[in-house]
Amino acid sequence: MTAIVTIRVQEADFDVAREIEALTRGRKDIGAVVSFSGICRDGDGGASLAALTLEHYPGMAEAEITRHANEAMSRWPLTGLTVIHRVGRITPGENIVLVLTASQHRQAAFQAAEFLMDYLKTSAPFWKREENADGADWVEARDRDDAAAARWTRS
Amino acid sequence: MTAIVTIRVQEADFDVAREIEALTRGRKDIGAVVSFSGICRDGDGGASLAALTLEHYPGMAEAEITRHANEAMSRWPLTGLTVIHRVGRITPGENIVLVLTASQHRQAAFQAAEFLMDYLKTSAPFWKREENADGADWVEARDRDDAAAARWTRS
Amino acid sequence: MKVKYFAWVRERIGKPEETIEPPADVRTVEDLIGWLARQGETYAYAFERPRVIRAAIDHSHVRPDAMIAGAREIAFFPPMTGG
Amino acid sequence: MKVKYFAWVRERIGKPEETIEPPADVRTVEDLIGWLARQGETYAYAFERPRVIRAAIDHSHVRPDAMIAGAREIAFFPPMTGG
Repeated sequence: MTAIVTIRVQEADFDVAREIEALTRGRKDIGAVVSFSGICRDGDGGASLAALTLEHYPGMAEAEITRHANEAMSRWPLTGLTVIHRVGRITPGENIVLVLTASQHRQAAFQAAEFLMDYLKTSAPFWKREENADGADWVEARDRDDAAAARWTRS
Repeated sequence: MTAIVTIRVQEADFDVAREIEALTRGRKDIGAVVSFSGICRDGDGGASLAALTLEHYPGMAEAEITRHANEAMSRWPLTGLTVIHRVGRITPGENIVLVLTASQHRQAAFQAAEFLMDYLKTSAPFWKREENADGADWVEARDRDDAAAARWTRS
Repeated sequence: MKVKYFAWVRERIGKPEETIEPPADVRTVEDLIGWLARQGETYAYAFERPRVIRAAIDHSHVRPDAMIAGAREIAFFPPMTGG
Repeated sequence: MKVKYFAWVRERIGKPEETIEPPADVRTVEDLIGWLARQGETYAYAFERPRVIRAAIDHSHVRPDAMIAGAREIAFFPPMTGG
């Protein structure tokens, strides 16, 4: 059976259950499905967040996610994966990103999902701008995201 | 806000979307939700699997999952977690187990979900019996599951 | 003392639980497995590989050297295969 | 050659894209950042910390020493913060 790879950049929200269904429907060779939902949360302690605005580089965003999806497929025995990244204005409590991985075995599904999230954070061309009571500002990249992505580098 | 911990052993199937909703409804402090669905799959290459029958030790199963849920809550900053383990007869393609973890940060959610799955595999009192065309037999425990669980032992 | 059996231990013994009264010199889980294995053919078959058998006292996993005094419920079963 | 800008690079320059014709001695991405930074105040502001700027040629990440010859589209942006 062929692997199912779905990659979408969209303004609309996603439905985790429907995406899991699309990845597993009619199949009996899948033992593990991992989903990661990244959700917009209110600020850490400080000023309350009104919303995030997600900007992306159309064309490159899809290309970069596809490259990493292909790498995940080559590194782990996956039966399929789904990446959906939202763009536009997103308020606290709303979904930002979905990564789904399906495999015969749980370790492959977990590792591929973590790999994809680490790379989305550091390598896919998306930028977050935060709006709060004081105005709006671009989110700074975090060193720990680079460190998380670096652990997947093959020596 | 208090953490939400849900643990169920049941014959009925579960609905991932509804369980995610129960863990996240009305909250704005959650940045990451990881779900793991363990699914009954057809045999590996050999004889086709007709069904699994899951037996458990009532009372101890819930107690053992609760113990590990509490350990996960103490090791990672989770806003909630859900573990649902089905029992009874389950056919290929059907769900067996669900682990959901919610946290501010993705690493905590991923690690806690893997920890819970590794312990469910090796420590929660459930036993699988496989039915196929040749009859039925109990599934043997796998060394690699013990190895996966051992990595969480604190020295 | 109530004893419970699960999975193939239960199938081999032919019952899911029973009440037993082992003699006073049966002090540990390991002693109890040895004593049970001498209670007939079905028990000998269930406990033929004592190292494979796992035990729990009052819903907690215990090692073979755990003392059984005061236990309300002891369970014997094969390695777990849930998840 | 088409150039695109994203996030605060775009905001500082004040436009999302433009077509440029750098001189022949502008050979690498690093050269191009230096040349753009001299095209006016808004450019100087956008590229004031050249080490922070990331670049892509034809939708692939590239390093500052990448040659720009043959590029159809070059993009400049801050470190990414998606996911």
